[in-house]
Amino acid sequence: MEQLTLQIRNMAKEILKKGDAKVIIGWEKGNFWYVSTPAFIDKPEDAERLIWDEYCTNNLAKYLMGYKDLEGKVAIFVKGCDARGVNRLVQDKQINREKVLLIGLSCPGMKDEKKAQELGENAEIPLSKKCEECRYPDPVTFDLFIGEKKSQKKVKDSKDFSQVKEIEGMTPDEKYNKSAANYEKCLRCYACRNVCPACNCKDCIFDHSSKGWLGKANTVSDNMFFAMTRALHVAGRCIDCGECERVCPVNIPIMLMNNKMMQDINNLFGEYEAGLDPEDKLPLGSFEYSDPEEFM
Amino acid sequence: MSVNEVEQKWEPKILVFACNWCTYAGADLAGLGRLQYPPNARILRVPCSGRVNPQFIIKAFQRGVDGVLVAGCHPGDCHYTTGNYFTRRRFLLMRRLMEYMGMEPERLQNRWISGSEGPKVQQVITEITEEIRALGPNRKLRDDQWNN
Amino acid sequence: MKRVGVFVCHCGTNIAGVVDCAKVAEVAKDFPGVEYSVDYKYMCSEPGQEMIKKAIKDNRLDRVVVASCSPRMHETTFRKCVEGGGLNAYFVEMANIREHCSWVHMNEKEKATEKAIDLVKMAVAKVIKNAPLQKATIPVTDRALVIGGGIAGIQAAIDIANAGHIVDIVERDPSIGGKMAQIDKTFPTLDCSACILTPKMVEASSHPNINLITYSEIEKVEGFVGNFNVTIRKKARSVNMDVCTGCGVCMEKCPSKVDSEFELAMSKRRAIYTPFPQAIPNKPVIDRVNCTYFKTGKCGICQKVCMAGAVDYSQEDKFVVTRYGAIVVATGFELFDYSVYGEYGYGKYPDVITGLQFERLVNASGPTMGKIKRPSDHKEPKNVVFIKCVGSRDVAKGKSYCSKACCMYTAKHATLVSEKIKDSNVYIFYMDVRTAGKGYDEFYNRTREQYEANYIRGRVSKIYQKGDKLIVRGEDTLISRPVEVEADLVVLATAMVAQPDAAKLAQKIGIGYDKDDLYTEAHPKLAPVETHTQGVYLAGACQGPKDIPESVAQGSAAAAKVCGLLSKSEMLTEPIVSEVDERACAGCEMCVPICPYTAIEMKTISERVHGKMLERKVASVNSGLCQGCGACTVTCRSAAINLKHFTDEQILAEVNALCL
Amino acid sequence: MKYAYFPGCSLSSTGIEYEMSTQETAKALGMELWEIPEWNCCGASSAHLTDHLLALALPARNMAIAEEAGLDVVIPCAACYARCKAVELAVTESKEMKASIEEIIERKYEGKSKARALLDILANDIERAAIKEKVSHNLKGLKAACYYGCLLVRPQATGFDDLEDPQSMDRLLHNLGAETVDWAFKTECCGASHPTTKSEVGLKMMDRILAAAKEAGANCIVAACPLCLNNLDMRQGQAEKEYNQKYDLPVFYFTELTGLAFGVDPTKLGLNKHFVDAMGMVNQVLKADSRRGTA
Repeated sequence: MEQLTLQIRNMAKEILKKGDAKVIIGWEKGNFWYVSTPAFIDKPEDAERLIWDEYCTNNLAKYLMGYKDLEGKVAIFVKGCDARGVNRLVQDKQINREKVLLIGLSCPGMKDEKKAQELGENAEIPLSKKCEECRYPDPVTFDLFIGEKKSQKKVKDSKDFSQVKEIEGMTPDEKYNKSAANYEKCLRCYACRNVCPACNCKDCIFDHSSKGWLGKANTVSDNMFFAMTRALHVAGRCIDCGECERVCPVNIPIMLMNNKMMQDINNLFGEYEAGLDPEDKLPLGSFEYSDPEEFM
Repeated sequence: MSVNEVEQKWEPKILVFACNWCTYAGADLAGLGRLQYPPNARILRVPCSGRVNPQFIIKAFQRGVDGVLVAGCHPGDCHYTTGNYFTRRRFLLMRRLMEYMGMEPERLQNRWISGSEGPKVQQVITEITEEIRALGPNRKLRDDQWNN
Repeated sequence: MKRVGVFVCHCGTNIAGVVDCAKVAEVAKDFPGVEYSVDYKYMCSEPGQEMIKKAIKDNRLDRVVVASCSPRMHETTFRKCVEGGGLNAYFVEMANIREHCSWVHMNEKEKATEKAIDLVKMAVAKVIKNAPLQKATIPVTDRALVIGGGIAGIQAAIDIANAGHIVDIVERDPSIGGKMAQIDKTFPTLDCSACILTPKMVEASSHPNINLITYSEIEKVEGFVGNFNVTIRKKARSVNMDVCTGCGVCMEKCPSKVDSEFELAMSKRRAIYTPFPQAIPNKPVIDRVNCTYFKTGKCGICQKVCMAGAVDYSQEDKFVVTRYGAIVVATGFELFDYSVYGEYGYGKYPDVITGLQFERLVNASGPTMGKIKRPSDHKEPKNVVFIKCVGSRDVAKGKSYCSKACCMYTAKHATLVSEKIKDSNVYIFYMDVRTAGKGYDEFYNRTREQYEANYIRGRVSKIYQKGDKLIVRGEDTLISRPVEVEADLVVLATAMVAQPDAAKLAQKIGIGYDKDDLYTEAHPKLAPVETHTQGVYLAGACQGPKDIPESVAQGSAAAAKVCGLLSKSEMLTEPIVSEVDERACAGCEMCVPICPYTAIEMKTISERVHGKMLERKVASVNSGLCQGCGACTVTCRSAAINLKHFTDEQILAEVNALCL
Repeated sequence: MKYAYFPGCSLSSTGIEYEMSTQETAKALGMELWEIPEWNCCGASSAHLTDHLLALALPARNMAIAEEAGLDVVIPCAACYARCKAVELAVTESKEMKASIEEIIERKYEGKSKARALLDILANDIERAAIKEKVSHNLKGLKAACYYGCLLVRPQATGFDDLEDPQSMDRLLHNLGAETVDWAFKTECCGASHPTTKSEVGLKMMDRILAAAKEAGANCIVAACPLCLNNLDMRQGQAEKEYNQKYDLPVFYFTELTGLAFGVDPTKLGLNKHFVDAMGMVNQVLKADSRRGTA
């Protein structure tokens, strides 16, 4: 990866020098060896800060929202999940594909920074959960590419819904106690929303207690309203990058909700994976006369 | 009064979202026909079942209803041509999500009821009321400040 | 704080007999916002309404709840009433405590009363959030457009014109008349089709209120009810209509001959032509694809021979934009292409023809001067086989529906054969005989008994050429025996299907169409000529297979609707429509495809952000098109699009009220 | 090209010429045919009239063995082909059916290994050029009525060509230099199962086909089904007697003609085993060709 890091820096320099883009979004080393954070480079000399290591976990796509009104292009380094995130924003008409320059990197799977923190530098660090389950380590869309186009990481040929099935097996009360326990912890810090490429509303309903959707008080009840509503809002749009769960400060298994939605959409309306093609019809933005009929 | 007295006095509270053109008219027809059914359902009129935002349902449970019925025109009969097809997709998903969170499936139901199906209104509301009564009061998703 | 008045109606004993109205009124006094509450025998009665108006004044009420019957019954009554009381018409809500309460809980007085109280509580909570709404008035352009110059379109145009409105008929062919012009005789009376059609064509063309725009097509339709802006493409005729006398010399002299569409390729026409002798307008057009001059630059004979100097090769397509108040779509049908049927020879046998071709064969002005001769060798056929339901009622290869007219025209064909060819034998393979209609079944019986047509119930499994005969093999399912007929001519009753470009036109206009591209009516029973787009109506076979009388009837029906609309210079629009909060709209366009009325379009707004002007796209609702279903509101995650009078806030208020 | 090969019962008995010519043709084209070890009868005609599940399970076993070997199955016999294709579709369309079949045959069959009719492969897979370059003896002079039989291209689901007017065999023969006639009986049933029990029905059906071929100006019939060929060839005499006609239409397998065109010795193709003399016409054609060659 060191080798690729050099290529990344050179390419970044080139792009900024040639003026192919005004800003470049990538990763740089954070304060700890197990943290790499998003970097925003607008001067060729700063390109030296860019790196590519096994902690470049952050999905960068969402940061494009900050450059919507920039004249000129933004260049952004994309792994599989970042690329799907970009497609999400393109499909939601939030960014113009012509105005972004995607530099593809096939992802070996990133390490779990929390584990790394516990185990220490010379231990064998496991992959982070989102990468464990990732099925698209290679960018599904890009303009330029650095390094091998095919990731060494082996991927499951179909998504694993076993955890969802596990819950579905429980009794209603078991289910409720589990979800209530999860969302008792929720601080409603909205980190999950802020990092999510599918949460790209200009004006989020959770920010207006006036509209009466959500009270100010932090109650399990309202937390669950928040959780379910968000699951419905990203249903059929979630690009499965797992960032929401990764950034949750109280470790709520948020993907359990999103995976449930994905599974049911596949079963009810046919296999669909968001973020692969921005031209797709959205499962909840369309219908088939032949949809399953349960209402009678 | 004591807790079990409360329990005894408890009556299921059921909220019905009815589309103006089919189900609401069907309920009117049930009235004209003097078709008797349990007085537990409260009908809320919306122009189309496609207007019913799943968020309303969660809110209703938070506020303390024991069951919700969302009803509209049969597929193909929608006054607005396609509204109910979107309803169908949304609620196929919504109901699964509710169950997944631990809500008993009987508590959120959907039906297609046309303007000519007065008897169906009677039958459906009777069924649902009994199902909910059998389940007992809903405490799930309940927001305690609305304790009644 | 709003000041709400609650008025509980006894409806005689209809409500009071079960619900304790006095109690309801009493309890309602304590609901938040309620200033005044009373019960009374008949709220809808004159004194009842006066009572409401008075209460509004005396108690300075600004919102009203009437607890009585279904709003579907009296909502308008009470809207007028509060308006009379000086409030906005939409400041009243009704609690339905009759149909939804007293009548359905007759034996549970106490619980019914509780329920009534809840319903009133919900209504109060909602009405407090009701915003004043105004019915907007939009101007109505007193001019109608009829698309399609077949019998349905002609009938619609004539009726509209007779009511004193201007009508334009746009017809894509060089002449009006449509399919009916090709038909020989009409069932069940057997009077000649042309004899009854041409007078109508003439009436249309000579009517002071009707303009024929032939050889033209619809390019674009914008706007909404009362104000459609339609772009019409006038194809280059290459003949100056104003100077052409229609003498026809050019047509005689034109050297290039091509298959005549009107005669279904059973005879030739020239490259400069009128489709048929009684064409209206009876002035030719040049078919540029086949014209030698346009192909090679040489020839020009027609121009030389034209005394009036009407031939003009330099003409180009013209686009005209006209504003219409209403549109009638009467684009008719096409015939099913039976070449998908291998068992009938994929259309490779010359003597297997369609019913419409047969019409031309028996027609006195047709290619054979009305003598029935088969295409291959022009011999008079003795054994004629008719096969019904070719493409109709066939889910596998054709359409699932019944084409309705075939049973009758096949019977008609059978009688014509036995009238014109003595010692001829007619065999008719059928699935069912469907002859519902005045005098229809009698006609069918005559065909069987008097004209001795052999009706064989069963499908044909194979047709093949043997010498100069066509062997038709099938099964007689009534005696379950295979049958084989040595036929000289086989006539297929091919299904009526939508025009190949029907869907394209529907999208231009913004009306619905079904899986077969037939246009969908607003309601199958109660709105059979309306579409879901206000101001657009349907007539004839473009909506579904029809025979002539039905098409004419629907044409007149559509005309009646149009007249109703155009009779006023202005129309009121329902104010219950969606509206967009531009500050909140992120422009994701999720709501756009959901709208069945294409009422939502994206528009660019510019706003000042950190001191610089920026442009962005937001959704905007065309209140002329929006019908207020609210489907869009649910697709909007940030609740930036809301439905007036049924806002999120109002519905939530009702939900909360129910539980408080 | 390696395929699993399912000859089916008749190819080692009444259809021996089909077997011989198939092997020779395959060899010439470099097709490797791996005969399915321990293959069992596909159950055609008898099984699917008695037990739907059995009728699928029988061919399923053969298909399963081929799938284990990772090969598609090539099948000359039309009846065998129809059955094998049927099971391939059955398991891909229904999980339940797949389960119950696998339970019976005690093997997995995913429907990954496809059933392919030999004619389909020769006519549609192999490049036109590849065939043409192998042709050493042009079959000019043959006016063939291509007879596909009733179940090679029917029903739509199992077929690989047009139901009423298939063209695959016609294309193949054109590449061999033969002419083909346009006639209406390509997929008409030859009544093969009737002559012994209801000869008046069976022979009539057959006579129709022969007559039509003659009328269309054919000088031979080319078949793709051992049962059809057997019927049209062996019983042609009976039909001629019954309806006092004279047809003498040799009936070939398309594989025999392909082999012939590729220069294989006629006896190696079993052309000498026919009831209606085939060798006569074969020799004519060969002579004509050599003459053209020398000229």
